[in-house]
Formats: sequence, C-alpha cells, structure tokens
Amino acid sequence: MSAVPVSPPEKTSGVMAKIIGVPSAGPLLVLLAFGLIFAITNPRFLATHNLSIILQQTVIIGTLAIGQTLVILTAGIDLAVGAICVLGTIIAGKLVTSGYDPALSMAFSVLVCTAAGFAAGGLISGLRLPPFIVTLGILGILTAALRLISAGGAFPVRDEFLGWTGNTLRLGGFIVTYGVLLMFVLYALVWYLLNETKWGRHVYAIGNSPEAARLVGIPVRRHLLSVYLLAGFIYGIGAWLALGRIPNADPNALQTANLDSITAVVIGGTSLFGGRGGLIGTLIGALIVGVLRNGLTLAGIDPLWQDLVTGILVIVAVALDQLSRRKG
Amino acid sequence: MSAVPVSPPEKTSGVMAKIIGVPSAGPLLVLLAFGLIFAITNPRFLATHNLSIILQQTVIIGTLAIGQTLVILTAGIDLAVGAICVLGTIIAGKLVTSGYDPALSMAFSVLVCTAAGFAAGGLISGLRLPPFIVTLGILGILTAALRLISAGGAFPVRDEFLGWTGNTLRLGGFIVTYGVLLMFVLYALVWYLLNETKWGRHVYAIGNSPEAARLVGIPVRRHLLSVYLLAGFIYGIGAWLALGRIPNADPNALQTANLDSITAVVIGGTSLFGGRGGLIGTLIGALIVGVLRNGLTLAGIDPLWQDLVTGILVIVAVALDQLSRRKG
Amino acid sequence: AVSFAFTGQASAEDVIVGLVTKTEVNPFFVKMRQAAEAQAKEKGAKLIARAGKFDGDNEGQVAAIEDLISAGAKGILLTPNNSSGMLNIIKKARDAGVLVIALDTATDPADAVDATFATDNFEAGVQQGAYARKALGDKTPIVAMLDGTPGGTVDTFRHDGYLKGFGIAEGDPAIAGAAITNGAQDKGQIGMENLLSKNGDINAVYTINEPAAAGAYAALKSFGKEADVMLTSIDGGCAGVRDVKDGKIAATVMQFPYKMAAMGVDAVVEYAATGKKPSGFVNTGSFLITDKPVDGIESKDTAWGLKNCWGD
Amino acid sequence: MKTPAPLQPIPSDSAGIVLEARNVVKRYGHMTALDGVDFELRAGEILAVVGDNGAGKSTLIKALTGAVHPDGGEILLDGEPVHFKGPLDARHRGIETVYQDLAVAPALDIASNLFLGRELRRPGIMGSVFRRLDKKRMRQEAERSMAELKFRLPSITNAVEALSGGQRQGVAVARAALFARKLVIMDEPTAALGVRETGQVLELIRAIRDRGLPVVLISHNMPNVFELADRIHIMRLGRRAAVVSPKTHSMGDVVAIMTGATRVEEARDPGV
Amino acid sequence: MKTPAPLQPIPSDSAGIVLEARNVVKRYGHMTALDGVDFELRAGEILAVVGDNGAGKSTLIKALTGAVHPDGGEILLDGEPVHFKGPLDARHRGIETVYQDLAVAPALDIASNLFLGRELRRPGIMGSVFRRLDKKRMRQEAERSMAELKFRLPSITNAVEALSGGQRQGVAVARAALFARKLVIMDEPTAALGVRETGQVLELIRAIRDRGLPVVLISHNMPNVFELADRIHIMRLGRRAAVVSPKTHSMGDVVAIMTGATRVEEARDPGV
Ligand SMILES: Nc1ncnc2c1ncn2[C@@H]1O[C@H](COP(=O)(O)OP(=O)(O)OP(=O)(O)O)[C@@H](O)[C@H]1O
Ligand SMILES: Nc1ncnc2c1ncn2[C@@H]1O[C@H](COP(=O)(O)OP(=O)(O)OP(=O)(O)O)[C@@H](O)[C@H]1O
Ligand SMILES: [Mg+2]
Ligand SMILES: [Mg+2]
Repeated sequence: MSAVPVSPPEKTSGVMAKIIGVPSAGPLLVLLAFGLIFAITNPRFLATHNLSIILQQTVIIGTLAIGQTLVILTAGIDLAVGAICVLGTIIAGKLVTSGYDPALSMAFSVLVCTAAGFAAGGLISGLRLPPFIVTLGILGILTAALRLISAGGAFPVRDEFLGWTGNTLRLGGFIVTYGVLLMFVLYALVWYLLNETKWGRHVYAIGNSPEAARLVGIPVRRHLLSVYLLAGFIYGIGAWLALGRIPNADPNALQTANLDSITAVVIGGTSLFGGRGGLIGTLIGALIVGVLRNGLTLAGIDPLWQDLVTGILVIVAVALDQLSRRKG
Repeated sequence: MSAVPVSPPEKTSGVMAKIIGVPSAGPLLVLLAFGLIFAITNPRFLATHNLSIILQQTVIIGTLAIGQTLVILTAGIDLAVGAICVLGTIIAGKLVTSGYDPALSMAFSVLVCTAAGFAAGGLISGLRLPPFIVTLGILGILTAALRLISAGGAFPVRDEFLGWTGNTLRLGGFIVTYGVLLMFVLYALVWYLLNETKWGRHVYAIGNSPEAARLVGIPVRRHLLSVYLLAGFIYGIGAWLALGRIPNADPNALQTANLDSITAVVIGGTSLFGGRGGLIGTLIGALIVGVLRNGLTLAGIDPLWQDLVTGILVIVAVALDQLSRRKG
Repeated sequence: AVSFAFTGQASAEDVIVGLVTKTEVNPFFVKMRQAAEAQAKEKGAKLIARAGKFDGDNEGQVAAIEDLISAGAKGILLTPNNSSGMLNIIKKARDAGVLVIALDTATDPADAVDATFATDNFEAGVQQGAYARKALGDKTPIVAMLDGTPGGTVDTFRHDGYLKGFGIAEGDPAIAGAAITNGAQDKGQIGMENLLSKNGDINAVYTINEPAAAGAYAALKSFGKEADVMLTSIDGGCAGVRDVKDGKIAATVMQFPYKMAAMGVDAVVEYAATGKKPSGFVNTGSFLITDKPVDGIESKDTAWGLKNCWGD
Repeated sequence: MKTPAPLQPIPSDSAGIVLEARNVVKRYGHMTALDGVDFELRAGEILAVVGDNGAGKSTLIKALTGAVHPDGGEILLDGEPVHFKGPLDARHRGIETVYQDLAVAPALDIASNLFLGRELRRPGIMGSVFRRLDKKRMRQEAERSMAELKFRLPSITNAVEALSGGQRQGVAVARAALFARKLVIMDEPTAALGVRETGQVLELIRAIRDRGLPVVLISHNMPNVFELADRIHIMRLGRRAAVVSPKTHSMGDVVAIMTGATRVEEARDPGV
Repeated sequence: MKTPAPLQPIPSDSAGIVLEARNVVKRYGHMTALDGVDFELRAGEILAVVGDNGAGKSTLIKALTGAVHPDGGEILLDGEPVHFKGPLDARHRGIETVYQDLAVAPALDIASNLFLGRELRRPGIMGSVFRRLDKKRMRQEAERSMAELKFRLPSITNAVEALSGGQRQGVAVARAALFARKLVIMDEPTAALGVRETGQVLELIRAIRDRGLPVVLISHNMPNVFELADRIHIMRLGRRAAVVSPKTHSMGDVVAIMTGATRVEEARDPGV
C-alpha cells in the first residue's frame, strides 16, 4: 500500500523506474539524517562499538526482511516469517541436543524451513489462496507445533557450530559478527538474483501485473512457488543467525517479526501492492528501525516515550522519502 | 491480497460483480459448515445461551472490522484500530472517574477517536503516505500515549451508562446485549452507506482504481479522509461496546485487534488490494473466528492444538470460499 | 440462571476443570498448565485450558471464561491479566455455581473470587531488590530496569517491590535507564545492549523474569561486564536456577506454579465431590535462590533450587 | 456539490473561443511532452487534434482538463483564466472527457461506471434526505445509452473488466456524451470500436455539436477526421505544428505536416 | 527451458493448415462468447479476423493461445490436437501474440518488457553459470526494434507506464515480431497507432509473412484489412459468419456480413 493511491502517475512513475535496481536515495538520506541527530545528541552513538551493536541487532529482522521483500514484491505478504525462523532454531536445537551432528542438524533445519516456505507457496499458487490467510494459518499451525515440539518451554542451545554466527571478528577497528557478514552476503546474493537474473525480472513482472506475466508466458505459479521457497530458505539461514545471537531455542520468540520485517520493507520504499521497490531499501529500512531504537535509548528517552517518538519518526522517515522522490 | 494474482480474470470477474452489494455466499456456507460440525461434536454448542455468548464475543472485533473493511476497500490498511478503540475506553473512563457526565464523556471520547481517524486520513491523503506506515506510526504513538495517560496501569470503569451496552435483554428466548444490537445497527447503517449511496460507490471506485476515480472527478483525497474519519468514529463506538463488555480501561488491551479485524475482513472475501468485497462478508468472517474459538473449547481441544486447528480451519475456510466462487 | 451448570452428584470423570492463564507465551504459565493437566489426570478430571493472546488480553480471558461456562466447567482457575476487567465475568461464573480460584495474581478486591493461591509478587520484588543492594556492598549503585510490559499487574508489583527492596524511589538518579522487554530474551538483550551503550557504568540490573535476565547476560558478556554487574531476577524456572548456579545470574526469586496449579485442581475436584469451597489467600511462597548468600537475607542455594524449580 | 441536470448546455459567447491554451509547457523529468503549445476551441465546432504517437496530444488534453498540472502557460475558459486543481474542477465547469486510458473502475458494473461521480439519487425524501441511489433509473439510462451506440452487451450488470475492449470504450464515450454541458473532449474514442460502432460514435459527436457544444476529437483515423472536423490542430514534437481546415488541405498535407515532411512556420489560426 | 534463437522459423507443411480450431465454445457464466467457432490459418497467409465489438474475436485468439480454456471444441497445430495449459505452451511452440490489453508490466522499462519471458543472458560463463542478464544487449536490441517502428521515444529506460498509448502498443507489437518462429497473432495492433506508425506495422506484418510465418490480424480498420489480408474471417455473435477473400468481396460485403445485414450459410472456407 505504498503506491500511493491518490498520486497521479506523473508524479511517481518517472522515479519508480529508477528505484528498480538502483538503490533508493530517499531512505538512505533519512538514515543518515537520523544518524546525524543521534550523533549530536550523544557522542557515544558513533562509537564503533555502538555501531557494531546496531548491526548485530539488525541481523535477525534484516535477514528475515530479505525473504519478506521477495514475497511483497510479488504482491504477497508473509505473516509466518518469525514462526518459520523459530521453527529452524528449535529443530536445530533439538537435533543437536539429541546428539546429531551440528552442521547436519542446521542443514536439516534449513531444509525444514524451506519446506515450510514451499508449503505456503504451494497453497498460494496451487489453490490460489490469499497470501495473508495462508501465512496467517501457517503462523497458527507453527505456533502450536513449536510449543508441542518443545513441550512449551525454551531450551538453551550450546553448540559451537550453531553459535558460530555470533562469533566476532575485527575488521579494521570495527567488531562484527560472522552473522552480520552472512547477512550482507545474503543481501548481495539476493540483490544479484533480483536485479541481474531472469528470475528477478519475473518477480517484478508478476508483482506488476500477474495477468501480463501469465500472458507473456511466465510460469506464474511455479515462479511464485520458487519465491516462497527461497524465502523459506532465507528464514532458515535466519534461524542460524538467531542462534548465534541468542543461543536459545524459544517457541515464543520473534512474535513481532512479521510486522517488524514488513515495516523494514515498507520504510525501504517497496510497495505492498507488489512490483515496485528493491532490496537495498529494505536493508536501509531495517537499519533505520535499529538506529531509532538504539539512538533513543542513548538519548536517554524514557521507554514509555520511545514508542511515541518512534511512531512519529517512522512517519517522518517515510514522509521525507516521499518528498525526496517528488523532487527527484 | 485476496485478488489471487495467478487467476486469469475470466475465473473471478463474473462473480466479483455479484459480490459487491450482494452477500457472498461462500463465507456463509463455511460458517454454517463449521457450526454444523461443532453442533455434532458437542450439543451444548447450539444452546441459545452459547450462541448468544458467541455473538457477544464477536462484538468488539466485529465492530472494529466495520471500519477496517472501509479502509481496506480503499486499498488501505489500518494497524491502529485497537489502539484507537482503547484510547476511547481510557478517555471515557478517565473523564467519568473524574466526575464528568457519563454521556458527555463518552461522546467526547468518540470525538477523540474520530479525530484520530481524521489524523490518519489526513496524513494518508494529504501527504500521500502509505496507510501501513501511517497507522503503524499512530499505533506506536497511541500505545505510548495510552500508557502515559493512564499512568501505566489499567483501571476499572464502573458506570451505569458506560456499561450500558453490556446489559442484556431477551429477544424471544434469546439473550442479547444492547452491544450486540448496536453492532448490528452499525452494520446495517454502513452497509446502506456502502451499497445505497454515492459515498459508498466512490469508496469502491477509489479502491478499484484511484486514478480512474480522480479522472472522473471524484475528490479522491477528501473521500479518503472521510473514510478514515468514519472508521475512527466506528472505533469510538467500539470503545463504548468494549466498556460494556469489560468495564475496565486497560492500555494494554486489544493488541491483536489489528490482525484480528483484518483477518475477519479477508475471510469475509474482501480483497486487500481494494475495491472488491463487502461488509456482510466481514460480519460472517468475524463470526467464523468466534465460532471457531468457542467450538474448539467446547470440543475440549487442548489450547496448544487449538491454534493449530484454527490455523488449518482458517485456510480451509478461505479455500472453500474460493472453490464456491469458481463454481458459482 | 443455573440452567446450564450441571449440579448434583457428578462422578469424577465428569468434572471439567477450566484453566485460564494470561498467555501461552510465558513459560511460567505453560508449566502451570502442564502441572494442572497432570494433576487433573491423576484425579480423573478433565482439564480444558485457555489463555489470552498477550499480556493485557482481557477480552480473550473473558471469552475463555464464557466458553468454559458454556462447556460446563465445575471450577475455573484464573490468572487474571487485569483483575478489574474480570470482575463481571467472575461474578457471572460464580452466580452460575462455578468455583473460581485466582492463581498467581490476586484480584482486586481479593474476595471477588472464592480463593486465591498465589505468590506475593511485590514481596518477591522486594527480595530481589534487597539482595541486589546488599550484595553491591559499598559501590554506588547504577541500576538498569528491564521491565516486562508497562501497566501489567505483576510487572508493576515486581518493579515497585525491587525499588523498595533496593531502597530507592522511582525517578532516583541511581536509575540509569529502563527498557521494555515483554519478558522476552531477545528484547532483553537488545534493551541491555542499548542501555550499556548509553552508560557503561551500570552495576545492577533488575529483570522482570529469567528469560529477560538471560538476554541481559548475553549483552553484558559482549560488553565484557558480566563479572561487574549485579544481575538478579524472579521466576525460579529450572533454566533460571541453572543460570544462577553457573554464575550468570546472581540471584533469582523462586515461585511455585506447580503448587498453585495442583492445589487449584484439587480444590475444584473436592468442590465437585463435596461442595466444599476453599477460601481466602494462600501464599504459595517465594524463595531467594543464590549461591552467594549475604548476611541478613534469607536464601536457599541452587542445589535446593534445582530440586524445587519448575520446568524441564 | 450540485449536479445540474444532464443535457442542459452551459451557454458561451457563441462566436468566440470557448477554450484556449497559451504556451503550455509540461515536462516529465528530462522529457518535454508539451513544449509551449497554443490551442483554441471555438464555439460550436468540432476540432480534431492529430499527431504522431508521443506528439503530446493526450498530455495536452490532460493539461486542459486539470488531470495534469502544466509547468507553464495558461488556460482560459470563455476568455477568463482558469486553474483547474483537478478533473473535478473541469467537470464542474461542464467539461466532459474521454481519456485515452478510459478511466473506468474495472470491478464496478456498466451502469455504475457510466454514472461514476454523477450518480442519480431517488426522487423525493429517499434521495434528498436518505441520499439513496436510484439504481434502477441508472440501469435503465445505461441500457438506453449503450443501446444507442448499438453495442452487443452481455448484460448491463456485468463488471466492466468482463467487457471486450470496444465495449469498455463505449462505456467511456457514452458517459461523456451523457453529461457534457459545455464541451466534450475525446481522446481516440473510436480506437477500439468496430465499423458499426465507430459510425455510431461519429454520429454522436455530430449530435453533440448540433446540441451547441464544441467537441475536441483526438484521432489517428484521417478519413474520420476529414469527415467530421471543422478545423484540424496538428501536433508535432510537443508543439502545435499547424491548424488547418479540411477544406483547404488534403489528408496528404496533414500527414506531411504531422510527420515533419512539410515545414510550416508557427501555425496561425486559419480562421475558418 | 531452451529458448531457440529468434528469427529461426519453425517449418510447417507449407501447403497445409498451420493452426485450426473446430467448434470451439467458451462461456462466461450465462454469456456465450464463442458459440462453436471454426478457424483455419494456412501456411504463409495473412488472415484477417473482423467483427463487431463483442463478437468474440479476442476470446477466440485467447482460446487459440491457451490464455483461456475453451469449454468445448478442439485446437490443432500442424494437424495434431494441442492442449495449451497456458500462454507459455503456445509460446514454446513458436506462437507469438499481441493481446488487446497489451500484457505489459507497467513499472518495468521498455527493454525489460520487450524481452519479458525471453530475457537474454550474457555470453560465456557469466550467462551460462551465473545466469547474468545481458542488459546492454537487450537495451540495444530494444532501441533498434523501436526505431524500426519509427517511434519518437523519450528514452528506452522509461517505464512503460510513462509511455503514450501508442508507444505502449508499439512495445507489444515489437515483442511479438522479435520472437515469433511459427506464427504471429495480433489483436488490434494498430488501434492506438498514428498514421506513420500504422504504416510501419503493416509493413512489419508483411515482412513477417515474407519470412514464411502466417499472421492472424484482428482489426476494425477495413482499408488496412483489405490492403493486407489474404483471407478474411468474419465473426458475428460468437460464431464464424463467413470466410471471404478480399478479391471476391468488397468492404461493403464484409461489413454487411459482419453486422448481419447479409446472411450467409455457415461459412465455408473459400479456399483462396
Ligand atoms: N507519466 C509520464 N511520465 C513520463 N513521460 C510521459 C508520461 N506520460 C507521457 N509521457 C511522455 O510524453 C510524451 C507525450 O505523450 P502523450 O501521451 O501526450 O502522447 P500522445 O500524443 O497522446 O500519443 P498517442 O497517440 O500514442 O496516444 C510521450 O513521449 C510520453 O512518453
Ligand atoms: N472475462 C470475461 N468475463 C465475462 N464476459 C466476458 C469476459 N471477456 C469477454 N467477455 C464477453 O465475451 C464477449 C466477447 O468478448 P471479446 O473480447 O472476445 O470481443 P471482441 O470481439 O474481441 O470485441 P472488441 O472488438 O470490442 O475487442 C463480449 O460480449 C464480452 O462481454
Ligand atoms: Mg494519447
Ligand atoms: Mg477484442
């Protein structure tokens, strides 16, 4: 619902063309503006340690938002992102705790996540059900299944391999985790897929006009299936990153991941109507959310007021983006 | 995201025309089917007392879903429904507790809710921001504001007038609350607006194609504003109904009302892309959710399994609806 | 008004015990439900459990009680989200002849229900705070508050209790900042990280529960501060007690959800059989668990804690 | 918003220029769609606007009706400058337009689309107080209008998206004809129409003119243009290349000007 | 999915019937859009399909290309029955179609739309292993194709939604011409085109025929039809009313059959 219904096409269309493939400058400017304000408010904000913390805090939602972007570009929506990711942590955790090989366990759990994506995609493309309902249903099913599997409780996952993504390394004075690097690698790969391959072109085409895509001979259903499948795979990798950050498999974790990831996508300038937007915007969108939360705490804002300020700033962020586009 | 992207237009379009204005038979059949199954599982399900309970449980979400339907028909989405409704309960509660006249307090609080809707509509139509972001921002702002107003805690609201909607009356062996009646009245009124007036016609037109609406001379922005305004008003009435059901003003209440109301709308057959669907479907959608929850409890299903079964049944419900349309 | 409540001599198999917890999200309530299930099975009763969807879901709890009355429950065990919101429906249930017992959280007024089996959460908070203050010794305290959900009854009691036990008031400059965790580990971690970025001298951390404490520990560790900070919590889950044993959490205050649940089920079964109702407030108790006891504060060690903890 | 009864022409200085544009400029990014266009529509005439694809015809009429905001120049209605904030303003002044992309709501039925923004209310209290739509009358009117254009329609309650391309265009044309009170602008109204239906629309255009309303007709169909037009406004590369009379110029002349084969100095109104 | 190189015609029995439909029926609810249509397209010919609006022309070609599933009848390609599950199957068999509603992705640029579903990959390992698109070559090809149709285009990187109606149609026509290997179907390809551009497309159609590919041309423009067509298939009320030769029948005859003024017994192939 980002393609603003009331705007005459003349105002947006010229820029839309540029957004596809080319990073949208709007969200980036907003990110920099917020960063500047927070840096002025509290010099600690720019401490390398703090910046690296923000990146780490962005890892999970940032990664899940990659899959969410793909789904939203096809004019779908995924409410099961968090649940699928948690499924991954619990399965990997259970297997390792039962003595299986960590790498195999993780691989299997990524496979299960991919299968969950496949199931969603199958219902959506095969039975032509609305993505909202299918992923909502899967969310309910998984929520229950996760609690049943883990017998209701969270359990710690103490394994070198599963926790590896949380290990840090120094990159020129900057401390990052392997998880952060992996997230960037994922962004780069999926960006390539979206912008440099046929597959990505067809994602945009389907989101733009499923009927046109069908008529020119794009196998729309199979393609949708592949999108949800890839998204599921990404959520599986997200599970590994989540275990690196929190070595704990908790059936109740990530409850707000669906809304959070959609928020990152929308702040990043991708339209909920599909076919318009891009992945770099999403990364920036996820960072904006992380920067807001961190910056407001550093500014010493009471947590009660933080929600309020965040609410205002999210609107301001998108308004600024919108404004920069109209001028652009 | 209900207009299934992969379906060739030939399959849906014929029926779409019928859905507008005419209640969709699909959701109704699903509702009856579920009712039948539960009645067989547990004869208590059909007890008039139980049926009247289900109606009462549907009042809040059912009412909020009216506003949500209006917003979604314009291709928008409202994440602030619950927050605005809670705002209404807290303002009315505070005023009455401070000794103001109950009727005036309630009226004022409905006015504040209307103003909140107006603010959302103003940002969306005036600045052309995506409804998702605007209502998400307002959700954050209100969440914080509510906690600040109520000093963090919930407080009881014991007032005859504010609680009036919870009073019961007998209608031929059937016990209903005034709240249930009021909800039905709201449905009837808004149905009339949507289907029998110019205003409603224009809601559909804008949802269908905002550009076409603009070109034929519909004042799209002003109309959008009126939609969010009316929605806000309805959420205000929802606050009164909520107080009748639970005489308590709690800043943490109704957190899932946004998702729940959207679910009712989508199960009811309205497209998240706007312009297609109707209000009667929404009522049935809300009832389906209520019947599921009640019926599963009466069937003695473990709560862990309830989520799972609900997840499956929601998908089944929409699949059946989809199926009935294809045949229709 | 009692037309739908089956009275008379019900055999044990017919007894339906309703349990309505706050959420399914919190392991505390999950364990409570599991304990109630086990106890019901043992007593030959049938347990139907329901929960709200989130902290503050009054509507969900009201609907659950209504459904349970419809289902013919003999007694309902309730952990009210917000007691004032439940008063009407509790009255309705009791009028219909259903025994209503509050678990974990008392109602306001307390005599709205037949009986209350609960911990005193304020007292538990005091225990946590008093220990933390004492254990800090003569260091100047700089406190971070990792709260649950603002406005929740339990959340407020624990928070206020901690401050009382710690000997400071709300707004004291010793409080370096607060974060909302919703009792979740990931949000606990994020909140702690950001608070540490803001003030690296924090030396005492209040946590609403053990998952939040686990998150806080991870953050402290990444800042290399895990040894210098007095991290305390409440709950008494086995995972939490293990964290105390491992030295991650300095102390936690144990509660007894199993006990509450079992007592509740017993009372309903007894009521079904004999018509006898329990009454009043039964404090199921809370104990400070730590391996580093301080003078003047009663505590048990983790060996005892692991024997009596809930979960696993 | 008072809707005057249809078919009640708004009078204008019958000898003068009804709608005029002076030096209108419209840019889309780096692309200059209108590069200082002049335009005059006289009372009672049919003015054809022709030009290559992309010459700026549609942009010009959008600028005239407020559907896009020009970056420069001015627009005058009955000699006085107007600033249409949107198509609604133009409609209020009695200008009806068939846009090239038709401006229909796909999921709404034919009657609803025909009366979109101009819905009829029930007579009496039901209409004035309860604001109830007169669906039956709108349906009947729609049936009549479409029948006049001799369309074979499946059913008047069909959604517009279930119509053939030509049928959909028929709806847009019928709508403009039904409500115009001042002037009518039609952007390629017969592009998708069959032989018979095209004839019908040409007749309709004549009938509108005979009702006293001037008509702007954009068309690529030269025979039609020469059959109907009183004057021909030729667009080329975002400018008006010439205005000619079909009486003084041949189709070949017009095409030559349009494609740039013949150069003309900045076209002067031939004053036919 | 192997994409054969463009412009490599798929041979077919040069004397015979390339594409045939027998007794095809298509209903939309109560509406019978196709009421038992027969259809034959012969090798190397240009077959015009004409008829009133709503006669069923577009539905017929959609049925032929798998875009809609007929309720009855059969379709034969090179004499053997085919069941296209969707337009993709038809495309795989070398059939290219310009649909009346163009089938373009509005937010994608001209080159992307031209190559939609037929994207070119880089040569060498970048293409075969890394599957990288050859954006530059697609852009150049697109520029060339559009230039051939003599369109004045703002920029080849423009989104299609920012094009004029005629320019958009040009993209769809260029696409079909670029990829056809067996036969080409064009549903009103010149409806929105200017005089010059129409001439260009008519020439293109002839060039395609001269490449040996038969062409189905749906058009309301009788002069164009008579200029190009080898045979004329006349639709009326969802049936084939007649197939005539432009050599034996006049425009008047065709229009008369089309509108029902002249009755013909179930049309037999004149076998021109
Ligand atoms: N929304 C837009 N954004 C960018 N450029 C546009 C937009 N609309 C039109 N243009 C460009 O402006 C020029 C004029 O377009 P216009 O639609 O006015 O042409 P036209 O004369 O109506 O052509 P046609 O006969 O094909 O309808 C074209 O080159 C087109 O690409
Ligand atoms: N999706 C649909 N649903 C219902 N009816 C349809 C649908 N598509 C077409 N029709 C109907 O089928 C009939 C034939 O339509 P078709 O598009 O084939 O006509 P056509 O000959 O191509 O007309 P035109 O010259 O106007 O393009 C029309 O009466 C139309 O209303
Ligand atoms: Mg045009
Ligand atoms: Mg057609």
